[in-house]
Amino acid sequence: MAELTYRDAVAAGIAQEMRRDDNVYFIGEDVAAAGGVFKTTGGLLETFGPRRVRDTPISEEAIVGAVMGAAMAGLRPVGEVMFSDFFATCWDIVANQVAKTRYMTNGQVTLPLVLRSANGGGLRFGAQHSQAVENWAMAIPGLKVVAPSTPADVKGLLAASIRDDDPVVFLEAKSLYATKGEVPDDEHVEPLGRAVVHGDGDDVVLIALASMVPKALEAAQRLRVEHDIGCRVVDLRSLVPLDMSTILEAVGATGRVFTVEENPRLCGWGAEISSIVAEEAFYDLDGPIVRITTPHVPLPAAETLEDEAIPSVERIVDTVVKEQ
Amino acid sequence: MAELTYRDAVAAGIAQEMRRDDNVYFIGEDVAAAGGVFKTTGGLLETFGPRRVRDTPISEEAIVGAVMGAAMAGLRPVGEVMFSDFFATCWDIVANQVAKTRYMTNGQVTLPLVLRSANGGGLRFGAQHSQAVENWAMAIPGLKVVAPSTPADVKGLLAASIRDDDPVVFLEAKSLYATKGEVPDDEHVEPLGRAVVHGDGDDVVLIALASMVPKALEAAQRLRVEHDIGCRVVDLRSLVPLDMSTILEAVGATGRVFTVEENPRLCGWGAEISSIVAEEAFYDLDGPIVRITTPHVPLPAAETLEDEAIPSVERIVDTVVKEQ
Amino acid sequence: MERPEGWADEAKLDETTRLDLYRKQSAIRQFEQRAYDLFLQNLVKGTSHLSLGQEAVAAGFGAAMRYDDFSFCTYRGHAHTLVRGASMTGLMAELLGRSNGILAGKGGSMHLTSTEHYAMGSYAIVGAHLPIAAGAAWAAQERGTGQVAVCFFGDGTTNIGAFHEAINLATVWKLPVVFVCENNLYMEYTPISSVTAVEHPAAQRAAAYGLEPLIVDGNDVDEVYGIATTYIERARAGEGPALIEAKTYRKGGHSRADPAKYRPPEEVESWLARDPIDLYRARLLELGFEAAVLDDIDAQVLVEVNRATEEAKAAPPPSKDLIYTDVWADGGSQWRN
Amino acid sequence: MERPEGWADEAKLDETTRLDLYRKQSAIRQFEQRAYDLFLQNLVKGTSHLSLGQEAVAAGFGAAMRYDDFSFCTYRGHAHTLVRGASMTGLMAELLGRSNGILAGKGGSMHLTSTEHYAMGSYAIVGAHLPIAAGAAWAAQERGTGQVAVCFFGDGTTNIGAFHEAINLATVWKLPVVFVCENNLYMEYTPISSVTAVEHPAAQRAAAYGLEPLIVDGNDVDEVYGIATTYIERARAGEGPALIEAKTYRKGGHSRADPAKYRPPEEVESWLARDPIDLYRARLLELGFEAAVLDDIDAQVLVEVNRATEEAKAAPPPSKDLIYTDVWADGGSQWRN
Ligand SMILES: Cc1ncc(C[n+]2csc(CCOP(=O)(O)OP(=O)(O)O)c2C)c(N)n1
Ligand SMILES: Cc1ncc(C[n+]2csc(CCOP(=O)(O)OP(=O)(O)O)c2C)c(N)n1
Ligand SMILES: [Mg+2]
Ligand SMILES: [Mg+2]
Repeated sequence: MAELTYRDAVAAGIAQEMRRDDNVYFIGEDVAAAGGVFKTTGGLLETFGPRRVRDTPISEEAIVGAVMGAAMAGLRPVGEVMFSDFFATCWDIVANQVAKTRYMTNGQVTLPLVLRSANGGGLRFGAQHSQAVENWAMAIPGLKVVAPSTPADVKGLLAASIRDDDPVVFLEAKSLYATKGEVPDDEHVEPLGRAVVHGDGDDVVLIALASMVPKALEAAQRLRVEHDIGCRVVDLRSLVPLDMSTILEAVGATGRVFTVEENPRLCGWGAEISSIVAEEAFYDLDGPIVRITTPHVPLPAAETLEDEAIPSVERIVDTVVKEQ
Repeated sequence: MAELTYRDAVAAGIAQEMRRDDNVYFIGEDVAAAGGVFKTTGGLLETFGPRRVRDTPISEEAIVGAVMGAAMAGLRPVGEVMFSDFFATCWDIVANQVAKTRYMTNGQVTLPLVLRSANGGGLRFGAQHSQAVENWAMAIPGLKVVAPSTPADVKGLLAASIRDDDPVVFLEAKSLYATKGEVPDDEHVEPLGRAVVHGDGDDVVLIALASMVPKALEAAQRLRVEHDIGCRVVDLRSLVPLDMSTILEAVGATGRVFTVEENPRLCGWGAEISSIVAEEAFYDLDGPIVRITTPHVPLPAAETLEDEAIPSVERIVDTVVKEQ
Repeated sequence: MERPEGWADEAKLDETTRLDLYRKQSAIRQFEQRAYDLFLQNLVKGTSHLSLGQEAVAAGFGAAMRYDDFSFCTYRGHAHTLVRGASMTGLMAELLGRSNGILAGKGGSMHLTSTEHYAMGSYAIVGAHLPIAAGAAWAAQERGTGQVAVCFFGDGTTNIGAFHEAINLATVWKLPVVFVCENNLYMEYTPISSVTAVEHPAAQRAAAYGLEPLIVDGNDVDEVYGIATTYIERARAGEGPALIEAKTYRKGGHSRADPAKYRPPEEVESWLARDPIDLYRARLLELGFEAAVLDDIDAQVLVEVNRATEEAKAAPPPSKDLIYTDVWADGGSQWRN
Repeated sequence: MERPEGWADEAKLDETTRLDLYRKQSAIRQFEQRAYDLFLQNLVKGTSHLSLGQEAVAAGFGAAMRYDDFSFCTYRGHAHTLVRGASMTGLMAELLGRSNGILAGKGGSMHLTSTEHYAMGSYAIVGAHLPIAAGAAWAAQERGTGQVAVCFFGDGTTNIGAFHEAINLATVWKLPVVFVCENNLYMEYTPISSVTAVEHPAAQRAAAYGLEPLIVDGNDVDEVYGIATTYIERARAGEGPALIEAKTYRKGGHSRADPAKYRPPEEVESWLARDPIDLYRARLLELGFEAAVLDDIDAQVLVEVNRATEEAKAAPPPSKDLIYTDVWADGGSQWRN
């Protein structure tokens, strides 16, 4: 076990898989010589050479299209879309081509590919470089959607995503890049579709993803200590596949559900999970299901505004205290 | 009052506004000389001339970008995106530019524009020409989202969308183009954000949009006659603004909520409304909130498969009978 | 435009190749005429896009490709899929939405694919498949398979962003991909000239990517075969991509919904006079081929088309369970546990 | 490349224009140096993109534009917004995230806009603003206002699809828009030459849109002013769009995070020796302008920069209520009743 940053765990995950499988390739803008604008992929070019690790032009459709075509033709490519906001510039290739081709061809085409991207706010980058777009991807049948909250999960889930034979949108929380944690040195692969439950409080369950997990954990701690409210926190880790059985179990154990999500309010994963719970576990519920989200506005840039817009530990605590 | 098709009501709505306001322009692929590939805009070129009604190249980013730039600079343009699936090819301009610019500029920029598109399935066009993408648009703060179910609403809501000073994504249900209804001959404008309630059954409320409205109405009829279940049907008409007060009132009156939506299951508007109800009207509910949706798969092309995938009158009836 | 060195000389084409070119065109023609008949009988559901009149392009390239070269085409893709060897029954049945369709009815006429024959798919959103084809070429390059990707698209496609991104990437990475623009003068109903900054929408843009401007008579299958062979083999030899504009014309409308009234009658007439199959038949006869040999090919094709039609019509619609298959590589569609 | 007819002759520029060009460059330079200092003091939050070394492009075009011509630029847009007359305090305060920011802190450094000065925004996703600028030009054309849209972007932007779509549309519709590619040889950290099919990423693509290839020395403000005037006025006269490639270089990194170590030292040195402001000052002195006059301009600018800095630093952060304003034209953010 070594202590790695979330940032460094990205390169560690890719390197592990490139070493294991010669068909793993990695492309993107400024990813090779410069090691990525978030410095997540440093050293890969040096280790794996300029054929397997390549810089591209600023052509997101070409990047994702090339990754798709290569996956059809025998590679297992990883493409970087620098900021997840830029998925919008290649959404046709992602949502209409990558996601649908296996289905439309009745299984003739297999697309073992990963699209990595820096997701979410917190760096005061403004509305076009800070979006949490996990719900965009979740809304599209045919995409797996993974979003780790710890360095160990970055490595393990990225490895699993690369090994997966389906297209995976892998969203790294840019606000977590500098965070640190223990990461297994050895081969490390975490299966997709398993949520992790922290704590065993019986009062409420906080369901969170990626950047919201550390906040939910801190809120849970404060709720216990300051308000004597027992929480359990579900770290979803992937939205597709979705570990509903773990969620429903936690709902059953607590009866009160709070989702904590970074994306703007409407049609987020919180709404999806809330509505599944309202359909399937209605009689387990002791009260309303509450969603804590960024308000339905584009994200503002200034520090004070951004901090207020994105769910904070404070807001989670206050909401639970008030609603519970 | 004349009887018009849903298709013809499109041209009627645009013509009404072009006549009224010289700044209304209309562009898109094959919309002028050919009158649109769905024949929705026939006659506009002849009436308003080749400057105000123009064919474009196959360049969705340029179409939507031009509409946005023109709206900034004094026009009130309407752009057509031929099939709503193609929003993916210009999603950056729609979701990152059009939706966010007013907010980012602290209100300096006003964007009175409409993006019309043929939405949804039912014509056996396959997975890339049949998507119901209302949830894509609803998930983006800064977009209004309108989806009429009748010819009269096509005209009235399209007129209101054109007059609106905000960007509106106007989704026409292509499976309804051939349907007919009475449409006021005179100036006709329906305010955005008002749902319509049909019926006054006390047992369940069916919440539906666009193509699902006629199906919900027929299902309601059959539920009453065949199963003695009293329904009211809410035709949402717009997702943003959303008429939650009408919805909550109907929830209060019935206690059982069914949403009927065409988009694939995850993160649809049904999830959003269900989760709002589960949060705000929890104590009004007599049982689970049930979502009737297309399954979370790309839409298959063959008749039998498509008909089975999209919610049918049959499925609505069966679901209500079983769950109620 | 000068004929580049090495452009296969049509005068030298051997007999087998010539008959193959004839057969391929005949197959496309008869298949599509049948599809049209079935559409009139209301048996083809959804949309369909014929390339009647454009047969020489798919036939010429099809004959020039190695069996394992990748091909990518559009919704107007019956021809391009057929020439790779895909099952006629499978294709016909797909148009009819039957269980023995090549996609079991799940994809429909706009997504014909036969990976077994390296026909890597028909793409229905303009432009998307150009970068995808580049990606397949990239994989071939890296894996050293010697495969080339051939990517067909229309004139209208030259104005969408993906065209630009794909060709630039292909040149920079020197990918073995040949981009083929079938310039049939029209997008759906709008003439390409009315919305394009240059007269030759592909050829006059080649220089923007450091490529040669290449135009070929798309109604002359020998010419098409010649240029196809030349540039496919150059790509295979590691000399990078090409962009070829084939001038041609569709006899009918854009899709089944379109009577194509927007085209000037003289234009239509002059192109109908240059039907690629009539032209080729005349050339072959002139070169000494026997009419009976050609008739025999046509007859064989007809038998095949008849069989395909019967097999397709006889098959049931797809089972409803298929809705839930093959979203994922595990064969299913579960997104939750 | 030959100088086209009517290209304003720099030898004829009058004194006022020359001093204006000097002042504009000085203002950009001093504003950005201050922004950099404030960044080192950790007062600039988020990112920021300086155009130190590229001042001549924004200054030359800024001077050539009519007050009501529209300008569109990128995240690297301090310069282009300043030259239109936007408030220095407003710009500085926006970088600092203060309530008196030109966007009240809601947009941040990458979205500077001053519609009052027809500075129609800074766009942070590569390529998006090209079609938007074309749209503004379309409105000007239809409304007969005589306005021209000027759209600035980088070399890296020439490989994204929107570039292609926008320029084609602009040509076909003969829109009054001038596209200005500031070729500073790099995208973020990657040299443009390594990922682009042609050497001059804009100029060598002009022909793909029926436009002339135009390259200008982007470090010579007189040259920039000359070509800007020529093509803006041609556009205004109804002669359609232009695509101009200005060769230049940024002195520092792509953004605040970037020490720019990836550039060969000789390359950096040779460009630093061609600092546009040093060059211009030398030229003006040679032409007989007094050093004191230029120093005075610099001093006036410094006063302004100081005032802007103080006013920005003195202002409070924006009120949290602003989160909920101006999603909609009614001033609010309600999406439901
Ligand atoms: C992005 C996108 N925009 C619009 C369409 C609708 N559409 C389908 S085919 C077509 C015309 C394409 O013209 P061209 O590329 O010349 O091909 P052709 O049909 O002539 O073979 C259009 C506009 C589409 N499928 N995708
Ligand atoms: C679509 C898109 N892809 C990637 C980026 C990230 N990015 C921001 S600036 C930049 C480099 C742009 O280079 P260029 O156009 O030369 O402009 P310059 O920064 O040199 O002024 C990149 C890749 C982006 N903003 N948008
Ligand atoms: Mg065409
Ligand atoms: Mg640059």
